[in-house]
Amino acid sequence: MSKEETIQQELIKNFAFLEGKIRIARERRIFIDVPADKFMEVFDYAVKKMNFNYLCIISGLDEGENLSFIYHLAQNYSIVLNLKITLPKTNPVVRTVTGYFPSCELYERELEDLLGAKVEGLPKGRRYPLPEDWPAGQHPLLKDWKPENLPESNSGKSN
Amino acid sequence: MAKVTIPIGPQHPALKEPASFNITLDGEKILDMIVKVGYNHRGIEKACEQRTYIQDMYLIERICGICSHTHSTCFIQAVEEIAGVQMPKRGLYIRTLVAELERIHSHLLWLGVAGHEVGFDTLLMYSWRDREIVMDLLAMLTGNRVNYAINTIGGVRRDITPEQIKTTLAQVDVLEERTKYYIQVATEEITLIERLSKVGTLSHDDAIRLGAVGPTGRASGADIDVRRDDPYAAYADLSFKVCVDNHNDVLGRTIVRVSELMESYKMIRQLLKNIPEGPVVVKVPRKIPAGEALSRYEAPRGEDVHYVKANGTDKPERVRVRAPTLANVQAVAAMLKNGYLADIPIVVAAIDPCFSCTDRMMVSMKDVNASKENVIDWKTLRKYSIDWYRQNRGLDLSKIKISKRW
Amino acid sequence: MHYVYDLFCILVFPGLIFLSIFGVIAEFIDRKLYARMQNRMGPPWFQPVADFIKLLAKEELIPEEADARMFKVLPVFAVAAVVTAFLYIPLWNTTSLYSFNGDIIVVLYLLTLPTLTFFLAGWYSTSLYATIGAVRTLTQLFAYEVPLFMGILCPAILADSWSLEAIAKFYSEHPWYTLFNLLGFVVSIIAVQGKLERIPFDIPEAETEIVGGTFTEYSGKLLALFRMAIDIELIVCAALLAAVFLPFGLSMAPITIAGLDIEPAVSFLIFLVKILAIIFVMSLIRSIFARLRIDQMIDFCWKYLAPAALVQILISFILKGILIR
Amino acid sequence: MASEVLNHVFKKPATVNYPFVKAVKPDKFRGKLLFHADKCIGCMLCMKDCPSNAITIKKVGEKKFECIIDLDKCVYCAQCVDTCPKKAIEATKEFELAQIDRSKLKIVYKNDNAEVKKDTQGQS
Repeated sequence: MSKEETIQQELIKNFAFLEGKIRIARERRIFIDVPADKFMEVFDYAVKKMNFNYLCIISGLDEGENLSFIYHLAQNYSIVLNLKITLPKTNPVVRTVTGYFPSCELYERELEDLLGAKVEGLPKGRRYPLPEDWPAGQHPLLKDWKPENLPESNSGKSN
Repeated sequence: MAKVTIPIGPQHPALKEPASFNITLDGEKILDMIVKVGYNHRGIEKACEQRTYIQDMYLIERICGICSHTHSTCFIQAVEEIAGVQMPKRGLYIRTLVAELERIHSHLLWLGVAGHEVGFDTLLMYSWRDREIVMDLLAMLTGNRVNYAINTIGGVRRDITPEQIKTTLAQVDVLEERTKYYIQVATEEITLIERLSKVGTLSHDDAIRLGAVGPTGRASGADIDVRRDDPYAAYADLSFKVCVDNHNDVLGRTIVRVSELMESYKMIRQLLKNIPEGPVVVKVPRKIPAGEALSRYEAPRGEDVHYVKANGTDKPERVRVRAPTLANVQAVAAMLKNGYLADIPIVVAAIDPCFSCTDRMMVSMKDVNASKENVIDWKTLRKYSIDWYRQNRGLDLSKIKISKRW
Repeated sequence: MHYVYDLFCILVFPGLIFLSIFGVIAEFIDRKLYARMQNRMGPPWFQPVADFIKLLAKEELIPEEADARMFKVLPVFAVAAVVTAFLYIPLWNTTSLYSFNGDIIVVLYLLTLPTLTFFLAGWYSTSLYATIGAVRTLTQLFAYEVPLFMGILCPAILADSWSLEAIAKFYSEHPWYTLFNLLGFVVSIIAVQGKLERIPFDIPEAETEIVGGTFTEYSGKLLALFRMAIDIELIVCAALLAAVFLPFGLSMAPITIAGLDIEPAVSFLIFLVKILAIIFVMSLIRSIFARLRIDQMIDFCWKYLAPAALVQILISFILKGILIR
Repeated sequence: MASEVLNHVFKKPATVNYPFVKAVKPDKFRGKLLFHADKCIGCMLCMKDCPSNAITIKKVGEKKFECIIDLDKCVYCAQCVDTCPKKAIEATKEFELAQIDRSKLKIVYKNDNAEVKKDTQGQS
């Protein structure tokens, strides 16, 4: 049994609801669809018990009705576990993972700025990557967003 | 001297790209700092969604000027994985060859920049002069000095000839000789070591906790390297050492980078010796089947990550880019704690920052924001300067003829 | 006629005009050498002049909050101080233009003046970078000034005089005694790098840290004057070192060609060569070191430079007891 | 360091004195694009693939096409050269393309060989 399959077995053993949701795309790449409400449990287990000690990135996707967030976790810098959660666009709220990885603050701010997600527990701070005077409610990475949506008054001058 | 807050950036001689460090100083000591990034947001991720894969290739190559091959390879690897392409071996070897040459050019560039930041311009001039050798090699192999455009989906665009292999090997010998000298400089020059040693310390634990990647992490004893841990292209066929150092400071980062240069020379020799015959590219249809892939790549600055999602058309559904600097920039604040004002340039430079990579996009939104008055054309500019000199210096320069070409 | 001669000396030769021209040449040589050491081409011969003329043509901006009068007067002060200092240095024979007992101290203090004007310039600019540069200038002054004074005064101890003329005369009579001052020479040449704010001691104007340092807010003619002051200071420092530490060749036997005594001219040429040699050494120092941090600089000056200067003083005192009784 | 530095004082500088001495361009260099109107079949693939929309192919008659290349938009990737099935576009080694007047960067290759020649000469 390969390493990837061992990881798959271990996750299914602990989280029965993941049965059939784990896909081994290739060597060192595991994709998992995690139910949003169970996400923190799986994440916590993967980080603390299975030594997935490095977060590559958090990707945000606009999938029409829903927003998806993918947490790309790496074990020993090698095997990457891609945990995907899907949330309705009306209420895209996730918990911050800055408690596990302090460095992911900027990735989470990006989710907030570019996709309009709400990250609970993220400390107040400067926006990233959009300028401070960017109009509220404008999230450029949403599929239906177009540059014309910007109000004309926005000078584009960042502070 | 009372507490003062000084801005380093967004425009500053020490920064080659816009980023801002607001630093509160007590005399020369740093009390506090606020890092601001995001000045260079260019909208590349959004733009990628509206272009075809072939167009994206060149767009993504331009995320960064120095590690252009990095980004384009990383993106193309993801696309190829989704498309399920059986890659030709020779193509992969050439890709890896260019990647290693790029690493050499990037590290030599960094060495020069580091020298300049501590006022050691001689090192800058020497290492940039030697960098010309590798730039010429890259130009010979790919056509151009930067933005090599050697990659294409399914392989590489240009093959290499036996003569080129010979020239490359000869030039690599020259570079190796020079690099030995730089190792000597980095470990023996007194003033340089004074400025680099015990500066910008990042402990091993902090490096792991803050997720430092590349030479920044390796200089703090983190034994990480995508080339070995998650091999791509031809790296699985190569034998090389991952250079780890335990100095935890800027000196360590320098040593890691110069020793990596030596490893790169070794790798290039292996690549050129074992390069297989055969085609360099396979044909890939314009439409990529639906799917997703995460691609990782060891850029000269650390781990570069691209996530691509395809939806079955000739345009990607989503492209996500994380340049190494974004992972490293957060460690800068930890490095500068209790440091000196004079150390800021070198500590910032030591992560080899590339803020344009990091920020990826600014909305040049239909040029909406650049109103017409901001653009001064040549005639207006000339008229302005003539008027200025007439008013302020009493000189009439309007009679001066300018070259006909203009 | 006496006044006309004085005026000629102060304004034309070897005063202001000669110094400005020679300063420009020295800057060119320094830049060219620095470039060639770095395997670059370096500037063409007219580059420093072109830079100077360009600066003269540029718009002057004075910060709103700066004290405009001080801001304008300081560059003139700096130039005046260095030009004055040069008049006391013996050039073509052992007699200088104006000499009195104790002039070596006056020259050293005149050379401190430009540093003080740099400090004031930075301080009155009220810009953050300029202020930090100003504070660094002053901090640095305390570090290198003492070793520099001690180093340069050592030959005076051996010569038993506080007048540059007498020192020069003494050493040209006993050229071998200069060897005893070698340590002092090394100390002084390193300390002078600090005075001239050159690498490794260019901390007050470290561009990668504090942009332009003390001169951040200066532009146009005022900056041109400061640049001129620095160029002239380079020559004056080199000339002072040459006069004190390398005084041979000053009083040779008269050389006559066609009945004319050209000995002063030959001596003067030798003196210029000595100045250029010292500039060469300074360029070399500039190209082989990295810039130190201000705390390291002070450490270095007080831990190594000052004790070395003290040792030199000790040597001078002992030798004086043995040799000159 | 000192010996290295002193050695260089007597060495020839490494600088290439650019406007007077020109560096040799490699064979694979991708410079200004050249359009051969006689070869074009009007498939418009180059237009489609161009990352910066710098190429416009216009139909001017039966199987006759002319091409407008915006050199200020072009990123010199030469993808069009690879894409073109008939090799109607060629990358030259010309790289000194800076102009003060933006309109001069727009190059029109008319479908008439004589004019093509005149046009390219006028621009270089």
